[in-house]
Amino acid sequence: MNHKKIIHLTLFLAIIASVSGGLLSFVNSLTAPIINENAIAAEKVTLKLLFPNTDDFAPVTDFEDETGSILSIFEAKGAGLAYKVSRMGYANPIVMMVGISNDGKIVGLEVLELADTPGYGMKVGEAPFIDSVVGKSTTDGLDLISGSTVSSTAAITAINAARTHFNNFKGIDDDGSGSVVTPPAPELGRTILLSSDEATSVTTTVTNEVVNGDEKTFTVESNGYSVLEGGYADAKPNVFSITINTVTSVIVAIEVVEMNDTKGIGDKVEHEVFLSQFIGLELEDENASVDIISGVTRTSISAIRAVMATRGK
Amino acid sequence: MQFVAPIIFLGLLGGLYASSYYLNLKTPKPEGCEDLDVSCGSCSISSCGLHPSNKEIIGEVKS
Amino acid sequence: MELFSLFISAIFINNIILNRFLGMCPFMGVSRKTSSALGMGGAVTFVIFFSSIITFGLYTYILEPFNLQYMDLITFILIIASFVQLVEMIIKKFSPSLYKSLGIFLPLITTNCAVLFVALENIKQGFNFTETVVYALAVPIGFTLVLIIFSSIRERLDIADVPQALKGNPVAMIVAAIMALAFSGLAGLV
Amino acid sequence: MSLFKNLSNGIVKENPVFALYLGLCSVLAVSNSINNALGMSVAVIIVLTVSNVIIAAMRKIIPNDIRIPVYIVVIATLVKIVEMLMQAYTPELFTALGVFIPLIVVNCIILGRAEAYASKNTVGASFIDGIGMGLGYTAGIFMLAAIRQLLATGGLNLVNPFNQFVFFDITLIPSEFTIPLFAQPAGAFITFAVLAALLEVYKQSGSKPVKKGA
Repeated sequence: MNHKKIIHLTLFLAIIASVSGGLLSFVNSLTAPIINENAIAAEKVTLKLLFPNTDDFAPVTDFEDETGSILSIFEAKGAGLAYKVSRMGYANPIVMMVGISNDGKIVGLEVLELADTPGYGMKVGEAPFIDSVVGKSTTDGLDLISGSTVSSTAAITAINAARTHFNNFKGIDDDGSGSVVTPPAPELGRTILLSSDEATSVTTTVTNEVVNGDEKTFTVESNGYSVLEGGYADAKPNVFSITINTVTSVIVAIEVVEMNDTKGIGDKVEHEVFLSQFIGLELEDENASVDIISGVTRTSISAIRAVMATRGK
Repeated sequence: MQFVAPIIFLGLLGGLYASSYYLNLKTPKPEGCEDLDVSCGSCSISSCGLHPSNKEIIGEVKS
Repeated sequence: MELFSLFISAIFINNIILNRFLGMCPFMGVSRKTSSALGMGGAVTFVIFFSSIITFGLYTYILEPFNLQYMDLITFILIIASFVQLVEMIIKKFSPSLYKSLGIFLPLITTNCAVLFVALENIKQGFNFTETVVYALAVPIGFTLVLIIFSSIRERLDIADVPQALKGNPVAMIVAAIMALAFSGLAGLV
Repeated sequence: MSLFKNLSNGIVKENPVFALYLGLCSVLAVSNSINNALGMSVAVIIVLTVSNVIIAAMRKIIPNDIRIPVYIVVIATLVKIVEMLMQAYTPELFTALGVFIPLIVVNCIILGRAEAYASKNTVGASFIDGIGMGLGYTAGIFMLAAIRQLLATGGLNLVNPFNQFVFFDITLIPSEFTIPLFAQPAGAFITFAVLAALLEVYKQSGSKPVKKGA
């Protein structure tokens, strides 16, 4: 293998390649601006929806985003920033455009691509969710949609990615409360009479009583889902702390001390939308009733049993 | 200038490809593998190294 | 979780041959015998895996910082081709047995659509490094899987009495159609 | 050989798609609508003819040992230029064709013709051959796309990629009789198999090679 030949060949192709490199960069310098304009023109329709009274938009090219959800950023001159964000939803990626005004308010949310399970995932594209986001500041909490947690978490993570960038970009310090995702209010389902046998049939033990004035606070252990249904070896009952006014036998307060049922489902009982129903109910009243959380029957009933265990004590 | 970077970069890559192609062409096949038949049918991708039309360059290697 | 679903979907759901039609050229040509199909699969897996890593690194550390994204196509082609040539040379020099099983397929892979596709797709999808590695492993596995199944069917086809006009490639296409139907049934997997 | 014979030969007898099984990757994938098919064909014809001309012009100086690398570099450059132009001037078509434009580089037709024809013939002949093969590719992919789109969506439409002007949009089959399978991969394989078989029957029947596609 003579070396002269190799050098000749290598040089030959090197020259051809560099000529093609020059040609490519030349053509690129011609077409790049047009492609850029196309990119903005395509987005312009959505950008105009977010910032109706601005028509001067410029792409922001270099930005840091470790979540990888920000596809592109456009600056609406004098009005704010628009983020094209995308996250993997339940089945397909969700692509949205979030508009944030200069004073840190979300002015608009346009869903560009959404193909998740109809009825659940699609809620992200419907008005209630969008209205719950629009108007919020860049540090407020955002509410998930109960029932389509996967898609709405994806949507909210994408929106938060845009907001975190906006905050660093504008130097707003986010005290972290914003990115806390508040759990959604659970939907209430069947109504159950406190005195119904369903509520009183299972043994519930009062483990502690504290008296102060005419109020008594009971600590009650009541078997929930994991003991009755789950049947795991180490299943433990849920522990509630219930305060009753002994004179009027009206429930003054109720609180979950220890939740041992399945995470994500059982702990919905801790939501004040469910617990608040007990306050003011009169233990002896035959038709006092409470709506249990749909899909969380066993744990809700364990709360009712705990309350009924304090009767007559 | 923005034209210089691609020219140098591609020149290097082109040279790398040419030299590796040539070197590979000239390394003889291990003995006993000369007449390996890949049993790929009469496909007409003439750019593929195994195509009959390219057989004669590889043949040179034996010299 | 996302990595796993990416892995499964690249193998079964958008399988590179049956769903994206890539790698058809070797698919029609090589799959006469299962042994050669296996060899081809192994070679493609090796090439796609390493060339994806090299092209990903090159794109992120050279093309992007110097704003040369428009040079992606020619750079990838040259890198993949040089890589295949170097690998073939090394295999020729050092391991005849490996050459017998894998090396002979390498000339075919340089101009294979699948290899370039994976390199371009890693950039287009904006994968990070781990996703690139997972994708670059899953796609060739899908390729090899379909190739092996196809070659075992094709061995029987040669002895079956196929109408004159359909002999050879047309009937292979029909087999591929049936396999595509079967694979599309897996769509709801992930 | 008369130029006409060469041209018709490229379209019928040696149709790159159905006879030589070249360029299958793009043909099957892009043949879901005639717009995409024609867009792809124009891109392939441009790249094919220009690369044939360049390679034919340089055939004397290209060292024989590195023929294929030179072809690959030339074709890759041309494809990227066509891709950039399409991205700038026909964005919709560009997004529709997606990854299959860069994949023209590894399209077996272009590299094959460069290797088999352009490197041995004059520039003029290579140009004609490029057109012939390109039209063969167009005939192949157009037929496939027409059948698939017709069966899958029941209608055909042609849109000018530059200004979205709709040439025609006809529906021949009422929508409840359409077979969506033909939009999916399995349909593409079946249609291709049937057309390839028909070409086989036609060739074996030995009749005069009347130009079929035109």
